[in-house]
Amino acid sequence: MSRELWKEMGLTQEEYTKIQEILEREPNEVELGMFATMWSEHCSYKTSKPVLRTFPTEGPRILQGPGENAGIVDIGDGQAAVFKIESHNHPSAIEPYQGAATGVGGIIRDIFTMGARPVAVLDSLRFGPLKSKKSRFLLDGVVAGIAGYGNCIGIPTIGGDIYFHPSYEDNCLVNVLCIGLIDQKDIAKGTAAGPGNPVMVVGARTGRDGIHGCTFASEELSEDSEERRPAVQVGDPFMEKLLLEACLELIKTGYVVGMQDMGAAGLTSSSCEMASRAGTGIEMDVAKVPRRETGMNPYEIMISESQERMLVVPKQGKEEEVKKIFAKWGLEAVVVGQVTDDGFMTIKEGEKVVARVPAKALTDMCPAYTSEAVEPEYIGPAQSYDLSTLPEMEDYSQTLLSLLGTCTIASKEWIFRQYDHMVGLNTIVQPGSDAAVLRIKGTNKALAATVDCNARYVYLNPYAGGKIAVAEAARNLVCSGALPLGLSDCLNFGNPGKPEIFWQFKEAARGMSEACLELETPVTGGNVSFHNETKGEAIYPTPVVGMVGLIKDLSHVTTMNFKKEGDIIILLGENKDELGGSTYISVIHGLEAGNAPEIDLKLEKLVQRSTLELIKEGFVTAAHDCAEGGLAVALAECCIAGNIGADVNLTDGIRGSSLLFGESQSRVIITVPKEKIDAALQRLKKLEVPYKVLGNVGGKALQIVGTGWKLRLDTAELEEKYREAIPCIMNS
Amino acid sequence: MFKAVVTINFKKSILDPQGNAVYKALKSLGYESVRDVRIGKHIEVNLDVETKEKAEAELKEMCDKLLANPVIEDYYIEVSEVEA
Amino acid sequence: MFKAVVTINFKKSILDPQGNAVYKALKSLGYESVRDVRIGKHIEVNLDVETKEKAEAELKEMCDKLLANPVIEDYYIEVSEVEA
Amino acid sequence: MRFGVVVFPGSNCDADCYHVVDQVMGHPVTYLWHGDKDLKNVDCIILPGGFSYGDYLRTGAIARFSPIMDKVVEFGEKGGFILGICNGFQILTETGLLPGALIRNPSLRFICKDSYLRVEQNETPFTGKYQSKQVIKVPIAHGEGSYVADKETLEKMEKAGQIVFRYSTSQGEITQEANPNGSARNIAGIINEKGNILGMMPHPERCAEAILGGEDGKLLFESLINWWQGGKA
Ligand SMILES: Nc1ncnc2c1ncn2[C@@H]1O[C@H](COP(=O)(O)OP(=O)(O)O)[C@@H](O)[C@H]1O
Ligand SMILES: [Mg+2]
Repeated sequence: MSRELWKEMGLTQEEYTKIQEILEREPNEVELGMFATMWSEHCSYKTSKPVLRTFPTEGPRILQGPGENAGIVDIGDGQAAVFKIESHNHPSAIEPYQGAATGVGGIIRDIFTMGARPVAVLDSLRFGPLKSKKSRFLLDGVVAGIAGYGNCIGIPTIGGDIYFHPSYEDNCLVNVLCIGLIDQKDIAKGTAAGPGNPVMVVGARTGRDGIHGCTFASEELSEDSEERRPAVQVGDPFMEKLLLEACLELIKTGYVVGMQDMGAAGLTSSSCEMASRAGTGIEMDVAKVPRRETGMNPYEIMISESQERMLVVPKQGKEEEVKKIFAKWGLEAVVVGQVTDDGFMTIKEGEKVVARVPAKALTDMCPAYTSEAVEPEYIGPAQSYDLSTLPEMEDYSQTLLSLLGTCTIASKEWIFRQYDHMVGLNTIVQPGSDAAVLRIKGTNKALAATVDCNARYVYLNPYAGGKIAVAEAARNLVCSGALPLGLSDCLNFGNPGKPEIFWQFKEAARGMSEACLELETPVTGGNVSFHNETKGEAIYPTPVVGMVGLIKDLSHVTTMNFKKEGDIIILLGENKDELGGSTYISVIHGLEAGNAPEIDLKLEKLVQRSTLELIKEGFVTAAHDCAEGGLAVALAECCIAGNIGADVNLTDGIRGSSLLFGESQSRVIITVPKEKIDAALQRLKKLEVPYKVLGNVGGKALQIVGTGWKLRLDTAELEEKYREAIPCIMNS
Repeated sequence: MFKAVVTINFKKSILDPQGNAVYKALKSLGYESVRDVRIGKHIEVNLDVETKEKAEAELKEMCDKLLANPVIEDYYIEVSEVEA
Repeated sequence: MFKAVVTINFKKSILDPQGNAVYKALKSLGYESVRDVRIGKHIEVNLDVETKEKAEAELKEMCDKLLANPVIEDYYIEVSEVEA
Repeated sequence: MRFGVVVFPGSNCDADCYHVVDQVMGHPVTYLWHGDKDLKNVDCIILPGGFSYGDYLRTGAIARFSPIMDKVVEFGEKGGFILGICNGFQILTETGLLPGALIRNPSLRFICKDSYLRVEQNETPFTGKYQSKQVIKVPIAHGEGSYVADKETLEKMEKAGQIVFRYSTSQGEITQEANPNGSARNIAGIINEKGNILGMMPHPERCAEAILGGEDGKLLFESLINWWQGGKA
């Protein structure tokens, strides 16, 4: 074996030695390729595993935690929600349309692999500022790609989030969450149990697509990456739609023992993971795998990442039934081997054995790395930056308009208008509110979903930022009337080999864990994307949180738009004199400094619980959390969405800028009808949650009066700023 | 005036979902003799430049920049002079 | 074996949205000399038939039936013999 | 009234149409598989939205050759009711049951949003329950919904009252700004001469329940059922 080969494949000396030990001989090329892909960071989580183990993953509603293709939470009545988030950052940076499209395809497969019907997609995006042509090109392509795939397959894209920041200029992030619905009795798993059962490849044919996609995802982007472009694949949403229908039809027959999609590392990962979970082995003949191209060798077949394929282990004797179902949908289903009891992956080409490796060696025996974690130097100075001396802006109205016109805050309509967010007839709260809401037909329940992460907070204080990401997601769900159930996270970071990056990673995870425990939202799965850096510059640490909640009664569904003249506006939570990490100091003062906002999880929980209680008791006509841009932006958003004004008095002893634009956590705005206000206030007192009556809904302007200052803007003006910002840039 | 015809196809190894679907449709319509279908783009650009060389150079640039996606596509340019 | 190249374009009377968009994009990239852009399809079909005439006839039929929509499109077929 | 919803490979609003007929209207409905040739005795066929055959080549082009389509065409020519929504409309134009064609939106982008339509023709089996010139709110969701036809055809349709819906402002004005996709004469939906085949880009099935934000689409189904039961348009 040439030294170069294992190196070229991205293995280290230590890993190579370990492979030799496991096999007690030299690996051949096919085996080496299988190890290299399975032991890549992307598949093995070799660096992140020790940290991920610290996440709370259990709870009364968790039916499936991390380890399967997707997590599952109990939503009552024998039903469950299946969900998972995935990144497709590197491919999207190189070919935005196809990169994003195949990212959508991949995560959808993870959901129907479990037997669930996918019912919604959410996308979490990060780009450089839109003044750069490259960022506009990427945004345009990524959104079109998500739309192209999701719309065609007929799964609504019901929400997402997006931030623009220079740290993403060369490393955009494209994370996609998919949610599915299932009857608990139909849950399928990715196991290859029962020696003698056949192993079948179904769906698209195998080509030389994305050879080494996962090793590619585990490297920094460089000029070289352009050379690696064949790693980018073209998605075929039509094929996936057929695959989806065929797989769901198959699951219903009860013939399926296990099923798994072929994602990164294709046939290799799907087969050895299924065998490893079941403690079995698999023997298969690559010559039987249907191919699209001629002359493919076993190595290429084993690691190809051609899309829209699945590996199915049906019960013995049901092969023909499986074929019949796939044929009905115009798809191929071919027996390529069978489950064995020897624990080995035995790969043949015809009669010849071309690889023989213990399944568990590929999935479990990759050396784990405990990286060193060192606090980066920027942290100290950033956190201790004195923001109290910032000049106070005189014209708060103008400041509010500037913030509303900042792409990160402005309306995301330009994006979600391109997504079919209605197909399926379930979307009862469309994109534009805090969380999207899907009814569950035939019940009186609904699901709410959101994705969130303010990476600036995480950059300034990973521990607090991690907590906030979880808390904000939960808060968004609560504002829609939902009880948060669990989350799937996508941890996007730089190169973990750098102690500073690893520190960010560890600290963020620590914060997330604490918040998960306190808010009772266990982690059901997720994804890690490292090496998001170019020329040594890492992205802001971005642990995206995708969270799903349950609305027990359709009457609890709540939206953020102010509804009725005279409704009383109440703020739950506390205003603080905090400007650290705010959009305000970034946009107005050009600063990325200060500490992240404080977060007290006990208070957070109390605010969330109180909000939900009041919603359930029928007091609340609108609810919205305070996020980027603070209280003023939150109020403006409620006015714009409701096309109505508001009169607000802010009389805290805090400077105007902090009061209006500070991003203190654990705050929610609600409105209550006038006739219910006394009872509502009593409830709030009883709940012992801090609150303030701010004013009332009405008129055609948003007016906020403080001590010695006043802000007043017509809702029409607010709306124009808010709506036009992104289209103005993108359509020019 | 020059007329440039640019033909853009997926690279050989790249999946062509459209071509595939049309191939199957033709087969099911009974065209047994069809062996392969690939679908690409045909772009006609009229250019008001002095020389054919200039037209070709500009077109190549346009392809690299905008018209084609070098990650997954190949292109082919043909320029001819036409009446203005 | 014959290889047929079918070029499908919008009829002159139909506004070509893609061509339009590309025209504008090229202009904004500074290609002042561009006069007109039309975008159509380029379809390659490999056919296993005996004669060129047969190939042409089959292709014409395929176009009329499926490949082109006569309401909005014109097509043009070119057939050449290739190695099997 | 018995409905049949055709399922093509790639249809994705089939279940939505089924749901509305079954759960909202309470009428019998069945799926019609593209590979079958049996119309199962239905009284109205719905060609649903989606991306039949991925919309590869041209929208609706390949679907038109499904075995069931021969029967659908025959059914339509004999006067059976056919409702083509979105992709279904595109398929109807490909078969020639309806004139014209649908091409890409000038923005080249997919558009999903509520649109306002003015009911231009309420003397059809599909629109009898609407007022003439009533403005209704119905969502669109398509990338290729720009209606084109030659001038002669357009004139003929105008004269014969075949233009059923036009994109309008919320006040019912027919303006360029109200036209989301560059359709000729703001056309959103048309009917054949006989009046039994309706094609439209907007999705009435997406606004047949209040919880989804509106019920304007429900009237279309009600009109049809009413007509069938012998009520007048
Ligand atoms: N990339 C996106 N795709 C789809 N919808 C988006 C996207 N980004 C934002 N949205 C939608 O816009 C609304 C506002 O988003 P955001 O500003 O992130 O809200 P919040 O701060 O409450 O989380 C949400 O309804 C969200 O789902
Ligand atoms: Mg929010």
